Amino acid sequence: MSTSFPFTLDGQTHSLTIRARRPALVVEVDGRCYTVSEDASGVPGESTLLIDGRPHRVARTRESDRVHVKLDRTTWSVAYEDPVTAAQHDAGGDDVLRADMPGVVVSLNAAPGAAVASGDVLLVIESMKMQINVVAHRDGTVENVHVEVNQSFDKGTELVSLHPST
Amino acid sequence: MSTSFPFTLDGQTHSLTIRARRPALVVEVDGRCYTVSEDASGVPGESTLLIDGRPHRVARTRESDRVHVKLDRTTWSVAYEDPVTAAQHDAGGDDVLRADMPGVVVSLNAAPGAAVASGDVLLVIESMKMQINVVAHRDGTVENVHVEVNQSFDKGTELVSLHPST
Amino acid sequence: MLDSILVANRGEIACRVLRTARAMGLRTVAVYHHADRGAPHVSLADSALELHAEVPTAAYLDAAQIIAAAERSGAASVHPGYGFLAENGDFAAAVEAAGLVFIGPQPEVIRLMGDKVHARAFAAEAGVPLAPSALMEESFEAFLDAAAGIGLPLLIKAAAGGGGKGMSIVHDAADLEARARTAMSEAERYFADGRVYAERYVEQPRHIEVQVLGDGRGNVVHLFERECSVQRRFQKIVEEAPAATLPAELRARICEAAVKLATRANYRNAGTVEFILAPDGEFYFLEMNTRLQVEHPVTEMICGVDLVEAQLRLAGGEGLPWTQDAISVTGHAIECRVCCEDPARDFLPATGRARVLREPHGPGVRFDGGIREGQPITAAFDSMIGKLVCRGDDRTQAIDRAVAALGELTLLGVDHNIDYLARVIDHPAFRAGALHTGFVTEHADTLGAPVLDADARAAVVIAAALGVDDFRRLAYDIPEPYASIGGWRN
Amino acid sequence: MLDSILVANRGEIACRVLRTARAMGLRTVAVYHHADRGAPHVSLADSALELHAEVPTAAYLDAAQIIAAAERSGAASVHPGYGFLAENGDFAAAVEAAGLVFIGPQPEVIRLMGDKVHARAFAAEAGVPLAPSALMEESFEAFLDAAAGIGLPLLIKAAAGGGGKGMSIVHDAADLEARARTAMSEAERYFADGRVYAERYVEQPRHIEVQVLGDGRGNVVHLFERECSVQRRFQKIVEEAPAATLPAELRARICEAAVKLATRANYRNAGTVEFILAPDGEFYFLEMNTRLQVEHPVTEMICGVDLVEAQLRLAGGEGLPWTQDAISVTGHAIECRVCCEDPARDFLPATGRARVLREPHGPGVRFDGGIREGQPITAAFDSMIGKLVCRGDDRTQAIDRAVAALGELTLLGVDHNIDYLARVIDHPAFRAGALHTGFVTEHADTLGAPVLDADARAAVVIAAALGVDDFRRLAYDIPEPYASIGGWRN
Repeated sequence: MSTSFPFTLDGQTHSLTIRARRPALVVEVDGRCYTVSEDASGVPGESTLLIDGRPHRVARTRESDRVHVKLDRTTWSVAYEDPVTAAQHDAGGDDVLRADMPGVVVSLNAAPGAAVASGDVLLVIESMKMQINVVAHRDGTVENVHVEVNQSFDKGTELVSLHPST
Repeated sequence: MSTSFPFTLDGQTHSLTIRARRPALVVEVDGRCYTVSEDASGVPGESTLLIDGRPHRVARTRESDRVHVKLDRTTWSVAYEDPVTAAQHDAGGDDVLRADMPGVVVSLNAAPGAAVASGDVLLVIESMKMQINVVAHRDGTVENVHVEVNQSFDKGTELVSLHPST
Repeated sequence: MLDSILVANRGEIACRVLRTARAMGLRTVAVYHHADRGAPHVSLADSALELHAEVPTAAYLDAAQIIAAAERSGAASVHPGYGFLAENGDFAAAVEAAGLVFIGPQPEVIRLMGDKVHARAFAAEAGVPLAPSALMEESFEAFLDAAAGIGLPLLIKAAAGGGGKGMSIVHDAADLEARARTAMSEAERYFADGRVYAERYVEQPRHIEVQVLGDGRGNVVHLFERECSVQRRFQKIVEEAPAATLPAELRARICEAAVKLATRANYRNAGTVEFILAPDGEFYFLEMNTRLQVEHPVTEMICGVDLVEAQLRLAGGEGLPWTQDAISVTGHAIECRVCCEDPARDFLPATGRARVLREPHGPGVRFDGGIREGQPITAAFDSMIGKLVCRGDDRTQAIDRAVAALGELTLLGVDHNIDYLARVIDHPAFRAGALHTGFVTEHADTLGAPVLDADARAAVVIAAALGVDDFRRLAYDIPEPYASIGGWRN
Repeated sequence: MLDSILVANRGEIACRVLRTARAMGLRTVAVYHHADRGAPHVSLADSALELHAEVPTAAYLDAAQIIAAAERSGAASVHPGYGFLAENGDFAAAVEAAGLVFIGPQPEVIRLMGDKVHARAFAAEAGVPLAPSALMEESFEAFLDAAAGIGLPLLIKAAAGGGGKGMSIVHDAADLEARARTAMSEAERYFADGRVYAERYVEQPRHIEVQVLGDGRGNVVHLFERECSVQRRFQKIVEEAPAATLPAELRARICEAAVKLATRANYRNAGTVEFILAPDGEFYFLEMNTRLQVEHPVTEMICGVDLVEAQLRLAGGEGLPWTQDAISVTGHAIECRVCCEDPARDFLPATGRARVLREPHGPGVRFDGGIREGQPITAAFDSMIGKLVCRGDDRTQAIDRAVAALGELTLLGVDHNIDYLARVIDHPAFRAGALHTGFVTEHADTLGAPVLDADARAAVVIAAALGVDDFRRLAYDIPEPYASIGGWRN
């Protein structure tokens, strides 16, 4: 319960910690506690957020290590790097995209040499009768595509590798 | 290559067969052949469709056994029942939703007794670091939810059952 | 000037009122039932309070909860929109008793106009023309005699009525008694008030109404007329301003009659006086609606005004925003009500989900929407999900723009009347202005969906087939992107 | 009357032209580069043809491919929009040589006005006031002498220029020669024409321009003026009509000068004559743009006209749609250019993806958009992705509506100037009408993003944190719906 999450706004990093979940959510930001409740509007990414009883309109979308937020009438971009991603970054581990479960390749959307942006669909795989988009986790250039259309693969198979970050 | 697909528009069923794929797609509808090419616009569900060289604007969305289409400036709803679904319907087999791969339950959105509509999210599972929505394949009432939040499951596990169709 | 407002409504009218209030700098509060938690009006307000009720509509009819919400949120005023509590005099009185400003007329004026029998008597005293009629004052038998004396055909209406409920047309004297009894029982059931009255039924009538604004101190202006003759099931679906064709002298007399009635009622805020116009040029008082109408945007477009702003200024005590001389008409405007219903099955309301929604844009095009892509369309609320309003330099341009915008408006996942509306306004009789309230019945045979030839049907089913993965894979080796991922966003 | 049209452009202006053409019943053809295949203008046309080019902008600059596409699609006319080939006289000539109608002025008029030196001479002959200037006619040395003789500060401009390129202000005589050489080399690079000229730099100038329409047979009308004084990097970001403050007599003289120039040029179709207005009330010819301007909607809103419709009618040979007397101004309109850029870093263009896009609606609100939710924003094209245009009964109401609509407009996934635009038009100096082209520089210290206190910063990071699944799961046991599914639709 006392994990601390770092969020960076305009170059200044704030530390968020969840202090209570019942009866109400309490989030500590830089040592000050705020009571938070959220009424998800039913529209993905939109909600009414109550902070210490004050309502705020929120629209947001996450893009790899950033969360874009419209809070009331202003827009913000907040950086967040989760510990796993951070570790991968440190190890250069996000250059290779691996399958975490078996499946079959439905289509390939990126060829070696292609410039891709974070969030771009690199390939579509099928599993559980569902097509799942496999997306780039960062901007970069495709180094290699290790699978072909209709190819089955096992968990752990390398799917696509991006050029190491420069 | 000669599988025939039945599509029903305003009560009248048309039989579609793919007659050629190269150099151009040729689709036979009720015995007449049409040359078809499609330029996916990049927006999901939208395209320019060329039939015998004539361009049409298309927006469409599939909802279980129907495809809703806006073709140029008019709206249509076309029925299609794929062979697997049809067989399941005959066997009552779509009353039970099973996992096709292992995973863990992230959240449950439907409780026994809840009325659900085709397309409603019944539960969210996680696999391959992705949350995947498991949706109702038909309108109905939830009979039983066989899993709990955070529960891991194997392929083939019963997740949710709907009341048998009446 | 008001500094804050609670909008006691939902859907497009809540959005529309909230937008003007925001532009005027007011703090805005929305209310919503759980079923509407994802609705656009909830997002548009500075804050939103949930109303609790088993049945969704009951939430928006719960005066006590709404007033409590206004007090809790500190809102200084309440706008009722249309429908729900908009013409409930007790609600208006309760809002005022709570020390809040009700954005609408005085409670007693709402009650007067809500009772059709009293409203008719009041109109008669004001010198406004009425169709020959019979009231049920003494006995049922005396009413039948008096009604028979008017001559056929006859219209029987509920005294407390509205929306076509308890209404019946009598063409044959033999049916009179039975129809009257049915109307009384319907009136009792819908309005808890069994009183009915009969009036001469005008054949091929046109519906003409006049927008008025009053300051509650005896000053009234009108903003000219609207024509709402195209109706289905006694409800308007296409409205326009000014009327399709109306001699200047007749327009002046109709507008004058409306002002006379509103002035006599010492009318406050926005209201509409409705008339029936007979083919012979005679016009008769129908009723007065003591609220903003659904079709108010056509007046806004031709007069260049914002009626909600006028309402808020009047409610804030600023007095009438314009003198009569300052109000003039430029161009023509048409509104089409976009409803989830099946025109081929007697306009039966439809349910589903707005899986794809693309709103039209462009010069002279205004779309007052009330739903969001992805939102379920249930039977809980009215089937109208938005209004397309188009302005043109003249009627033809307004129609042309509306036809093009209806072609652009895309709603997939629920049956709707978008294509039907395009056929109505593009119909030669509509373009010629040959309107009356039976328009859609008269032209039913030429307003149906076009019969497609084999090639056109093939185009539709091919377009559909390419949305089915099994077919698509066989055709291209590529499934539809996103198509099989769960949720509504295909 | 034209029966079909190819729109040789992309983005918001292609959408805007296509919508009017559709409403007028024309068959419409779009062209697009592969990078734009999902763009809205492609969907709006009856058909769309792909243009092939390595570099996306090159496709829209490829006159031969565009004319071939028009011929292939059977389109009878070509609308160039603005930018790209809109002011390329050779393109206009090639369109006409192919037997198609070019929707714009005569090729020779485009060429005349495109050469700033010739245009100035032509304006002088027409009796339109010019700022004192020096041309490079004989030697570079003679030009430097003449320029020095005008007095400081000086503006050096490219003869073939536009968009601020090759432009430079000289405050110090010692800089003159170096600046002139730099301008010449920039002009050579951008326009393949190294000619430059110098003119007196008016301090605190206002940018006033006049919309004109001509029939090419000597008849010209004006549709009053627009003010475009709020600029960054020599490019307009906020425009309005009528001008913020302008004495009636001065307005009349400026409009008259514009008509005089256009009449002398025997101007055909829509054009704009731009002037610099000095604080002392003197005004000087700047240039004439021989096309539809980005900011044309503010004129449409106050004059109640559709300028694209007027263009199509003129191109179809119908003559001027209005006499000068029939054109009048009602209300006030403001346009804000929505750009993907970072106002905090000198308006550096930004790239990304429009992951969430919610367009504003409401009375008096028009959003001319050119992108779709999900669309990538690349460096390939201009950073402007749409225009918010608001009308009001007066300037204050237009500003109020625009501020509210900017608050409603939501674009997430790429940096943009939406909040900045709201701060500009809500600034006391803007509201007071104290405008000049240095406005954003003068008020830079009060136009920055607001400094948030600790609680406000906490609200932002809490709102963001709840969009991160790890945090959310710890807080609620429920992840954000849809958030982790691939693709742009979070």
